[in-house]
Amino acid sequence: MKIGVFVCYCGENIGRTVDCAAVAKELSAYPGVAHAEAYKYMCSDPGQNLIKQAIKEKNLDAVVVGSCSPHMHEKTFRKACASAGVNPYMVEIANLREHCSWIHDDIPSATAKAIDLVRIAVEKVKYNEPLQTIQVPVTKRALVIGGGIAGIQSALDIANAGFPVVLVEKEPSIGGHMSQLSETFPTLDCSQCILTPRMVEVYQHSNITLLTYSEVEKVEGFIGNFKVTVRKKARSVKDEVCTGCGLCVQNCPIKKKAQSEFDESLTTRPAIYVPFPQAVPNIPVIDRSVCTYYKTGKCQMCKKVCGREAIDFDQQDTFLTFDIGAIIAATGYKLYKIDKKPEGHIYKGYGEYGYGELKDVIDGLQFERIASASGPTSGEILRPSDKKEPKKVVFVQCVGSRDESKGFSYCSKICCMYTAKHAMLYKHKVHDGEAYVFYMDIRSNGKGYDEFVRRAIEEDGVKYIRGRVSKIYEENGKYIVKGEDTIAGVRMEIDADMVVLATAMIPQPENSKVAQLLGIPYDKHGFMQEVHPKLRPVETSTGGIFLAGACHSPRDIPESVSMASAAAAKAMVLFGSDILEREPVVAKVEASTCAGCFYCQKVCAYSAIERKEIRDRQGNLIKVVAYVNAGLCQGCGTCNATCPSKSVELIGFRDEQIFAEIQSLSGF
Amino acid sequence: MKEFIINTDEIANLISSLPADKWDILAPAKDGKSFDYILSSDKPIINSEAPPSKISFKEYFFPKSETLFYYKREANEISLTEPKFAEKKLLVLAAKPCDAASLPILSKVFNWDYKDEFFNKRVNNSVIIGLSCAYSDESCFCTSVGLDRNNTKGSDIFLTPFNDKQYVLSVVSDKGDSFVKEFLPNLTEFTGTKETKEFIDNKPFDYKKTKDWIAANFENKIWAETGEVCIGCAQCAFVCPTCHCFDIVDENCDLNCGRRIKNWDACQFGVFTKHASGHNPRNSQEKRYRQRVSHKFDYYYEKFGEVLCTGCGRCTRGCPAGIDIGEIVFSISNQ
Amino acid sequence: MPDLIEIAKGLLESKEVSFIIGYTKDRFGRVKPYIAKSVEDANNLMFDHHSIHNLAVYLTRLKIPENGKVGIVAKSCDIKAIIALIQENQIKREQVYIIGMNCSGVVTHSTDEWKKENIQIKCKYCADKSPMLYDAVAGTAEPFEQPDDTQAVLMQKLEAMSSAERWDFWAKEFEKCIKCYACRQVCPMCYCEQCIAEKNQPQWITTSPTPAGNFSWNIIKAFHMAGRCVGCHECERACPMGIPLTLLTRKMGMVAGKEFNYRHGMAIDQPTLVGSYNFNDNEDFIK
Amino acid sequence: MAEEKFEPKVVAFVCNWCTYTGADLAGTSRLKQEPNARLIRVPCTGRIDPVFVIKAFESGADGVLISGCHPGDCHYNTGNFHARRRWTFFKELLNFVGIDSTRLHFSWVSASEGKKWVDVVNGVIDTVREQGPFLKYKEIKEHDFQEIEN
Repeated sequence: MKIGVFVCYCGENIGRTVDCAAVAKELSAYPGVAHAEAYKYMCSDPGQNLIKQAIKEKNLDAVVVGSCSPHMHEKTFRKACASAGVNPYMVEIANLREHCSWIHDDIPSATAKAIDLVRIAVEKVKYNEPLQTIQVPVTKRALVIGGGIAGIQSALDIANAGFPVVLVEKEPSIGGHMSQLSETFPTLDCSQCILTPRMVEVYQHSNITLLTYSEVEKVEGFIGNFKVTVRKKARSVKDEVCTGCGLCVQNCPIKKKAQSEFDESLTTRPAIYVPFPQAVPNIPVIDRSVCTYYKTGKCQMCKKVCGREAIDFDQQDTFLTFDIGAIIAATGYKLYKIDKKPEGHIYKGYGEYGYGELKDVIDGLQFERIASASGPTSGEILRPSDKKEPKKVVFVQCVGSRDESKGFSYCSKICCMYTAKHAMLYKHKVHDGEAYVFYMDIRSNGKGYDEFVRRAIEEDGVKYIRGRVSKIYEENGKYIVKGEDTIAGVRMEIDADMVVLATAMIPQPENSKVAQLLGIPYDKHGFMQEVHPKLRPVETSTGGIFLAGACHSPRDIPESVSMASAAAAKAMVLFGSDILEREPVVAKVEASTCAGCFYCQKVCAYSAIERKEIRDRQGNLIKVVAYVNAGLCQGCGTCNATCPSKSVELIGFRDEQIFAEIQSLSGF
Repeated sequence: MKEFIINTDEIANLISSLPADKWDILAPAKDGKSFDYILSSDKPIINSEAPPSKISFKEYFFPKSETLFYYKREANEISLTEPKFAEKKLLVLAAKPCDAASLPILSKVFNWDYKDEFFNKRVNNSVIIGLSCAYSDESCFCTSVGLDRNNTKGSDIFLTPFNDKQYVLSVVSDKGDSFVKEFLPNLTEFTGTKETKEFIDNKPFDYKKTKDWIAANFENKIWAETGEVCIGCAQCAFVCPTCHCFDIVDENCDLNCGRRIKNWDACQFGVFTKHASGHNPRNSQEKRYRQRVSHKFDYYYEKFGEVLCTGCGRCTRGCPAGIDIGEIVFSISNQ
Repeated sequence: MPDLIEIAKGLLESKEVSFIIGYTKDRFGRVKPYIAKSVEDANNLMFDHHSIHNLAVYLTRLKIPENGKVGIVAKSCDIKAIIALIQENQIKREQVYIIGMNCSGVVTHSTDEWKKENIQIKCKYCADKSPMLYDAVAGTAEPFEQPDDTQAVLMQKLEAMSSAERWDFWAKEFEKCIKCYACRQVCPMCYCEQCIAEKNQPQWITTSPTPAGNFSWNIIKAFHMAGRCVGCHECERACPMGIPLTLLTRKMGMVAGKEFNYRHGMAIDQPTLVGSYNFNDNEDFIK
Repeated sequence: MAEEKFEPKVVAFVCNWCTYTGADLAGTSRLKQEPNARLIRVPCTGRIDPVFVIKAFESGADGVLISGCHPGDCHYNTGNFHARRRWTFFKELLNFVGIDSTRLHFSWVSASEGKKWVDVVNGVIDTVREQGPFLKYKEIKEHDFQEIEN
């Protein structure tokens, strides 16, 4: 092998403390080195030309550049070498700047170290092999999981760009939490008025396959080449014939057994129901857990009234599979329920606030329904217990948020804003009412947000008290809210008619399950994890899977929408080419020595290790060995280090290469 | 054969009188449970009833790892140097007949075409004092391979216990003769008669018949039956006084220097016959075990006129899988 | 309780298993591994204090057909190895019929006399004298006098030493090694087709039985056992040079217990220690 | 004869994404370091096999440092978690055979911890310098090659 060594002075950056000419001279006599020279700026055009020229003149097979960090110019030099006919993976960089000249003062010892660093690279490159980028075909169809505003936005963006989208929603209708909201901050425009057209657009879009009341069952494959199985849960109503006339719903004799999910349990719904009037699709679903027919075999009222014979009591779950190129997870959030016995054993809950026991202690989404024109009170502020107008309402922020001892360490981000909105809406509707807000800090950093909060305080007279609430209890028909005003330094007791708790946003409970299906990480709260918090906020560590909305962290509507569009853009970047090029730094299994212990599979974070049967010509099983799916492998090499027999090797960082690097140190 | 009487004090004197810069002394010493040959000038244990050591003394003649030459690269020039050979004499005291006999057997293979200088030098520099053996267990079968407890094959001098304190010293070779003349000039000549116990072989076999059977039974179920239990380690070969396979490898000390070495190897290893192509002619333990028995009792006999075994039984005693080579050869010879 | 031979005969007669890996006595009374392939063979099976070999090693050494099944006679310490092999995908549960033996302790070497000094130290700590995973059970467990744990004493002594003294202790032990690989071949958990010691591109472990080569071999072997050793002590039994190998594996076992509260080979569906992790694993040693 | 100051050889195996980049940052920030460490870049701490450490000592290292991403920061999600388990065993094993924590060091250094990297690397070099050359390992290695120098 003929190796060329090129030492860069980097102006004076390297040259000041490293005698670059001496490095080149020392290396020129080193076994395997056919050419060595130093130059002022190797990354400049003349510098690159020097390399190209030497490659041609000396027939070099490999190149080592002693320069700045490989994170700076590895790509530059690889490209230069490739253009001169040397495989780009036959190039190694010795970091003489960040790891040598910039951190040392003494010229002799820095020069000696520089020689070592170049030698290490030379020894490694001797064992490099020409590699080709991995080319993966791309299926140009996206899967969006979750039909809330984030999922809707992603689906519409991708569909409008001309790519097919499969949108999967586990509830009977898309719309998500946004459809429940009354008005939105800071503009106070009607949530449904802005959302419903989008929902209809999704339904009618020729590029969107909408699967409601469905869940993702299985995800196989890798970026550009996923195979996704979706379970379409049995609706008991044939969606292809139902016209959405609603006769079945009106005639269902079960009226009060089931609590309305849409109205946050403030009302009831029939056994056969459409979640809300604007639901998309407007097709009912039978809740088999309350339906009389499924319990006793009698009734069938819905079937009798249906003119289209759309009711199918025997309907089964069906499974649909799709070839998918990119996946966007937009599974959303839910509110932390704060009963005495909260769900999820790890949470301690807030029993002292009486939620679930005191009827007029409600959470934010329940208040949204009360304030909503389409809600149970048609937008009149009436408290749930006796439908009277509350004259004094206390709003409590940070219930479960920013409270590691009983809830979660994180800030739920939207509560400051929606509490201000709630208090404002209340004051707009109940002019003689008093509104109090207990807060820790007000976080209103968004366009027009702080002005909005100021308006609530200054124009609408909402009383903000900085402090925590210790207890809420009933006394003489009033709710006594005990707390503290930490600014005035006094204890507070407010006899309220209604209390609204701004409870923490937590991920949907299925979030971690979906993350596992997708093979992406999630944090200890269950929020899905992005690959880089700054520079790759919507990408996950698994190629081709992106995040949108509150499944990633608490966020409001504009943030969810922009994240959704960003995720859509990432998917479309992928769809922009027919072939995906990937770095060839992936693991490879030597089947002849693999003992099939599958420890590699256990340590793989990407599910990239598969099982392959080796059979003889008669079909007898010889053994089962590991096999690396190069599409999924990200090249960390943990499998390589874990393999006891060293039957897995990470291309580009093979054992021989690292062995050579270590051995080259024996002389230093 | 000249015979003398020697007492334990005289043996002790001999050991202390040998100049330590010229002589190493190898003798069985009690190391925990087993008797092992130990290089030492301490009190050796001369006990004819002791069991054979766990590992034979062959490593003092054919080391487990031996440098053949060193290489060094300087500026694309490669230079070779020979290892230094320690020209020291070795006295082996109280060697079992089944150990002493291994040296003439090994000499044949180390001299039939290429003369193994290192081995020959070590043998020539040594004096072996054999000791009559009064031990036997189920694993021993020296009489079946043509030896016995008083066999002097390989010994230069041979001791036979006479009474509690005295041994009859027989001079076996010229090397032994000059050793006695130099270091034991004042011994009294022995004229009486020695009494020794008879060795009872539990599994006597005729090694000549065995050879024919093996040659005719390359395919036989006995190989599979033994091979399936054999776990493929080299315990048997490495403790054996006569197994002599080695592997030659190069080993770097750093990028620019290294050495070529000869290390013990064994036919029971799966990689022993593995070709660079990946093909392995002895690809099962059955074939490897057959090789071991065939080499010892057929091929070696065919080539050198004697079996590659002294019947010491070490391989059997130490076998983790309880395989008894004597029993196998016994059953073969009775087929 | 049915007798071992009856169970074995039944299995071979019904052809439920193609053979049974067990123990037999040779004509001198020495106990050795034995493969019974017929009902007649089954008469030769036995089990006693001298049934020391961990026969689980044969489950990966012998060819077991894809849908075949074999029987194995196993003490509880051997069953741990079988469980571990199932955990590590080397064999399927349905491929092995475990004849679990109620065990009353075994001696250190197969020819040792049954007395306190000769009992294996592992028997002292055997909390599972009755099989924990089996298809049939035979034998009776009798109480026996516990051996002294001389190894624990040595362990404490070593731990109290300075690093340099420990180095010297091991340098002396490792120097004995002749690289016969009996420790590896006898180990049921060393089932690799190609040992790292046999891989020569690159040759991480020097093949020579010299101090440096012996050090790297013995250390890497012990490390490969970390979190995987089931504590059968077969390596030390097989070592012709008497190197106290189980001191190393026992140390690794102590780390697994102390840091991760883990023992390998306890349940077939238990996640293995190597290959899993906990966010809160101890990292005191990391700056 | 003036005694030459012993300069230890330290080999550092570092992950590409955190520690290598952290060391880059130290360079960009011109934070001075002792020149005794040689970095070997691997993608992830998960890639570092204990045989690397053994080989480094065999190749004459007086000390070894292993450094990667903090838990939760791994570029490959979980590589450092598996590495951490591996090292828990390996450092105990090496300690048990006489190679203690003055020779084998571990750290988490993120891409933003240029200063920490400097402290870690200088700390390791100083500790190893204090211990002196790793003669014990050199002895067993040189046993095989003692004659070559002559």
